[in-house]
Amino acid sequence: MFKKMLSVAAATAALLAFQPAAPARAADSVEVLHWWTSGGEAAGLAVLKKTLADQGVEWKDAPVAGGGGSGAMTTLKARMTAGNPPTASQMLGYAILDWAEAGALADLTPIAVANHWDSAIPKAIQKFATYEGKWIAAPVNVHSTNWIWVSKAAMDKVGLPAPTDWDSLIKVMDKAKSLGIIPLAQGGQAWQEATMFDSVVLTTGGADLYKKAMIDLDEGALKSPAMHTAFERMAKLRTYVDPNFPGRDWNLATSMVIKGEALLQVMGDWAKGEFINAKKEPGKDFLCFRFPGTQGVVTFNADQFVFFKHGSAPLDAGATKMATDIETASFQSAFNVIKGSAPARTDVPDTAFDACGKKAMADLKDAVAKNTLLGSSAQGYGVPPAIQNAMYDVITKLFNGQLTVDQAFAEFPKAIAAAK
Amino acid sequence: MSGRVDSGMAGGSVVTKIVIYGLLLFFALLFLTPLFVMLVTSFKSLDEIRDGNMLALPQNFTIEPWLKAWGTACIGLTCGGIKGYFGNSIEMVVPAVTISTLLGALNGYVLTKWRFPGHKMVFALMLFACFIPFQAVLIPVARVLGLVGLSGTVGGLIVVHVIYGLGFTTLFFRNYYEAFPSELVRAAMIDGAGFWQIFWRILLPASGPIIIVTVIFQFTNIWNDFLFGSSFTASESVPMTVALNNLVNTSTGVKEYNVDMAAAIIAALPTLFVYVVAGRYFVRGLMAGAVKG
Amino acid sequence: MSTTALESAAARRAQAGWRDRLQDWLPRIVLAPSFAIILLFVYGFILWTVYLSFTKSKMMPVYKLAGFDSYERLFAQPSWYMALGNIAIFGILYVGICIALGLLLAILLDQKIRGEGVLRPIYLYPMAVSFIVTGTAWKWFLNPGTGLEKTMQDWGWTSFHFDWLVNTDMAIYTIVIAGVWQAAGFCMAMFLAGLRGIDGEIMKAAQIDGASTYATYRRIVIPALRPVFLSAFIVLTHMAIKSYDLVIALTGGGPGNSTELPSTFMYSYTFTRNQMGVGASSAVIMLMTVAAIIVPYLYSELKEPVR
Amino acid sequence: MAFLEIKNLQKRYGKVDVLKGIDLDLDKGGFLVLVGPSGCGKSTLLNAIAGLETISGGDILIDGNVVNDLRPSMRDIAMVFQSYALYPNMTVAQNMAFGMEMRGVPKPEREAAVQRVAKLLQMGHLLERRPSQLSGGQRQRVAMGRALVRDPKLFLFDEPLSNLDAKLRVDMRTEIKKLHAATGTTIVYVTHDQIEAMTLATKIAVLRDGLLQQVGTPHEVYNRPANLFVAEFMGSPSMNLLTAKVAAGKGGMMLELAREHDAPILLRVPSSVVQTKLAAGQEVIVGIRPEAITDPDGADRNSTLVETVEAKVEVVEPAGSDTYVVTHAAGREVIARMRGDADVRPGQRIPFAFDLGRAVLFDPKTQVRLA
Repeated sequence: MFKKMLSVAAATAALLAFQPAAPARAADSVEVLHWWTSGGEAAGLAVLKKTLADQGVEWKDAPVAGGGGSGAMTTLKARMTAGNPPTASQMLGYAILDWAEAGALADLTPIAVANHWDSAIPKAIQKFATYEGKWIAAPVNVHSTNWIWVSKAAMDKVGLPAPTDWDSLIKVMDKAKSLGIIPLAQGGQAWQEATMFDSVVLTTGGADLYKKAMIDLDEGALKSPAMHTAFERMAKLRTYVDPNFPGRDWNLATSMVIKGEALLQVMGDWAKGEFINAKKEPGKDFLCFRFPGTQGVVTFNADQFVFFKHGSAPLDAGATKMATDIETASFQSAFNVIKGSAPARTDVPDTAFDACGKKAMADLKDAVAKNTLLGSSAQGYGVPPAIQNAMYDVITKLFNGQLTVDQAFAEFPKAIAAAK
Repeated sequence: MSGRVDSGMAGGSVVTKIVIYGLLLFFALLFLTPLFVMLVTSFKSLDEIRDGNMLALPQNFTIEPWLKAWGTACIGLTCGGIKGYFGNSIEMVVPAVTISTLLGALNGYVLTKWRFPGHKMVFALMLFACFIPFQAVLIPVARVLGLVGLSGTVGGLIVVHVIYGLGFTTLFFRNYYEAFPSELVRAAMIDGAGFWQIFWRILLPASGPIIIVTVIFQFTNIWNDFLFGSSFTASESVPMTVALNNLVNTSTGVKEYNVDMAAAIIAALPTLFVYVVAGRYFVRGLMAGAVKG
Repeated sequence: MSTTALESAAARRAQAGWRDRLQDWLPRIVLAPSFAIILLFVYGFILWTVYLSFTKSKMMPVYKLAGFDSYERLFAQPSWYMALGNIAIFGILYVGICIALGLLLAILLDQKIRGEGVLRPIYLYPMAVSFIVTGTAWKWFLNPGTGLEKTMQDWGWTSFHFDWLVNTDMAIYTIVIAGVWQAAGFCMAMFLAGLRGIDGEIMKAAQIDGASTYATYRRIVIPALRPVFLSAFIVLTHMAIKSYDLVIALTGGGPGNSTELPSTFMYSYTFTRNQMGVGASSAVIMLMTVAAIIVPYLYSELKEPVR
Repeated sequence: MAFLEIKNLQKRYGKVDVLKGIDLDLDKGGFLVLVGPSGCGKSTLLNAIAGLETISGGDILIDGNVVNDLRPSMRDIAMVFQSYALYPNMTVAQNMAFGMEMRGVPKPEREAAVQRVAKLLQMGHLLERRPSQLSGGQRQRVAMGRALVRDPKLFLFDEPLSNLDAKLRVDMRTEIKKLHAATGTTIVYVTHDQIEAMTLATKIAVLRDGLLQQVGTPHEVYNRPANLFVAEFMGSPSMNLLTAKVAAGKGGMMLELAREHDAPILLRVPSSVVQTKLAAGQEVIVGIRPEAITDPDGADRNSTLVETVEAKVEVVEPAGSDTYVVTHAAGREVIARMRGDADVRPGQRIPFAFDLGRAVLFDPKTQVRLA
């Protein structure tokens, strides 16, 4: 009896002590955590899957959709804690740096050096793909968020030239309002309102103010009169939105523009997919402009892939192939044509892209040259998540009438400070 | 035992009847509206959804969304619809429900028929476990699963569901067995039955109603769980809800509402089936003990 | 008389062999794994959370104590107060209305109704359906532009207004509506079970005593349902506290932060905002609140004299 | 040696003493009835014998073996419960065979035993039914069958008839009595019904608050109750207990019972008491059963101690075979049992015959019977 108990105890101890070593996975398979589960994004990723399959690498899909990746990040945390991370994960902005700081990410520098990532990928994006001089992420694309999407039919009715600055935007929207068209189709979720706020700050104070206030969180800039103006303009924009916007998904707002119920929507370039899906043609049925007054500047959101360390073993063959493939021109082109974004590499030929895509790529190059490629704070490329969400809190409360302009202006720096 | 007031209604006045049926039907319609919306939407084309009234019947009736949801919709990069995930969910739900119900029954049995000093404290501690928010335990659970090598497996998910279901299953069975005559247990003891024989031969065969309640409760909760399912499974073994979530949630893609709705209804069919078929026994089971304080 | 069939008295069974002693300990051995696991997975992790709430954990747990920093941050968040206020409104209305509606439906269904077999599952089914998608249907239904308001106005009732979903002051009530829809049927089932368990003769006696139907229910039936009220209260409270899907699917916490609940707050701080310490402190406050509600109930269960 | 021996048995629940040192024995083939008001500890005592309750002190011996620490199944006993405790999911036959099954008795043997007992109890036609399909009486029969089928050393009955209606109860009582006579089994039987106790027992043990009050044959307990409690508890209507004063009279000591608005009743000292132990002026309680107070015609002609006293009738309760007549003495109601056809009306003054040969005296202080 006693012996038996001893052996049971020993077995239990052995079980508890068992530390899963690097899970034995075939060298030629990759498990990828991502939140691209539908439509164009999944189709884009399928290109990568196929590319890898051709090289004999099996793709194990681990999608967790929802909340702009927050579901996937929760899953990642759980799996990381359990000591069972996937091979690679889609990741955005500051989260990459946080994971790098935690020492969880594999070093991609050898691959990057061999494939000249350094020269091809814009510095602004590299800031989020490197940590302490090492490459830790492979950027896939650049989404630009300071776009407006306009219904051609509604614009024709309005009969005014395309807006190029704040005042002309207001004129256009006033005209639309008088014609009974909803001037601004807006989705009612904090991230959408914040995305618009990025553009409003840009158009109000230019790249300089945006950089200082929304990225560097400079106290002086945050409390500057220009920021007050930005909040005033946010409140002004609110008056052009129909009353039923709260909670509305972005694609429903897009569909208002598609149907001509609404004049325009402020949204990232992924909105294009909705138009294409509704069989609308750029230039003929809908128009895409930079947010008036932000021409020459690109606020971006770049999807990247990170690879996880598994013990002290070097990156295995499958992961190496995947990281390499992501940064090939052919994949970047094929993927982004489908996804509607611009390639993260600026040396990819634009031949396969449509009009809006070509424009996006040209704008990107231009912004890189002018050093006006800026991370979108609303998309997690300006500030860490805690601050990003603190900003959301104030912006959404202002836009939903829970705060006045003055209150929001006063609250904004406070909320940011509290989240630091 | 129903028909309580009809003697009081003195032949059942027509007005009272109308009020009763009116109220019941009113609420029934109210309760059915979301299901109705989901159903009609699932038979519409996307254009019709975009343009039309959500309550309107489909003008161009199509079962395309259902076929797509079942067999061809893309969930992540695998475009096989949600049919493949039924297996995963069932593989997880059946053992989890069985084990948690059985353990609940055993716990209830011990806590009522084999009491020991401190049994009430033990029960109270187990009951309070029902109230723990799952978000708060996600990280440590992941750690423990990782330590015992169950991370990312269906087994791990089953273990987690069993653990966090124990509070309720124990509560249900304890309340049921509390009312179960102890004389039967005594009789069995004199007849020479031991701990296990009494449980298997006497109590468990008499536990039909409460087993139904517990199974329904656990089945619904576990089938519909998303948080644990998405956190503790790896790629191929994700349960239905995670697949459904991947299908309906999109960050920068097009929402196919008709397919979403069809998929949601398909995903809910097992639980709907359980409620509709076992509903009568559900009330009977609750009556038999679960509602006692 | 004790209901205990056989109290343990291992010591007194000295002459019996170890087999007998094992028999005596068997019940406890059977219960032990469940109990041990609960101790670890519930109470161990509660302690872990409490510990974490005194650290500055951000993305992942760190174990360096930092005093009340997290709590100070927590109570400096306006949205935390919003969440607390909302759980009070939501909790009271949700539990109250579910119980009231559940009781009403149960009483109505208990009147020898034709088609009870059809109606009952209709009231019950919402419990069976995941809110991940039902939420979308509700969102359309409650949105003035697509749902009830539009439908009513299309049908000619142009003055009809129902814009709670998009109204920061009223949005929390739409969460209540959807929550009640989901859980009222379950309450109904519990009350129906309770009603069926009441001795019919008591009702007859009351009616012979001249009590009206209303008085019979109010004075006789409802008091007899007290245990059901308690059970329903426990089940609903636990659901109210855990409500998460509901808010995410319906409003995502908005408009603004007007439908923030502690559960969404906790999730967002722990996982989205990478302020795990603050998330843990909110979880601790939540657990303390739950304990304040549940422990008195458990205590009343416990102090019931040994029969 | 006695078949069942209980020595100084004690049982405590926490601080509450339920059994405070019980000594009892029963011979093989005996029928011991434990009787007493609810809460007296009789069921606890039975459960202790069964092994369903552990004991806090003392010993229990069955057939010479100490069984204190044996589990119920090892004591070779069978028990019939108040609620019958039939397993609802088994047929009658399965119910009866369960105990043997648990003991590993081979199937053919089990079936034979079930058939034998079913025949004995005339319930062969019930064997395939489930308990829910049986009437109360049938269930009771099955419960007995289940006990009988195992042929144990000792049968325990825990108020087995209390859930039956009056007529069935009488029938089953007779049935049990016949069964006991036919099988010669040893039985311990708990009831709160003293008539059951009287009719069934070969030995009655009266319990109160965890203490034995009296153990004896039904005749002893009924006619020579050890104390006031037993006197009042046994018998229905219960014994008249009247306070009296001892007075010196012509032929020795007399008992004087005061009456309102009437002369005191003077009675001779009952034959159960030694006269010389009484002192004049001493207070005693006279216990006399209603059947010992009759109309003069109905008095026992063999008794030498019949006293006739006139008293006013207050209430008359005809009960068919008898008529109970109520009068007043010593500040209490006195019930007399007269013939069924006695022509008595309230308000009449009639003679009452007191048969002091069947009366007993108690000490009011100690409550113990005087001898």
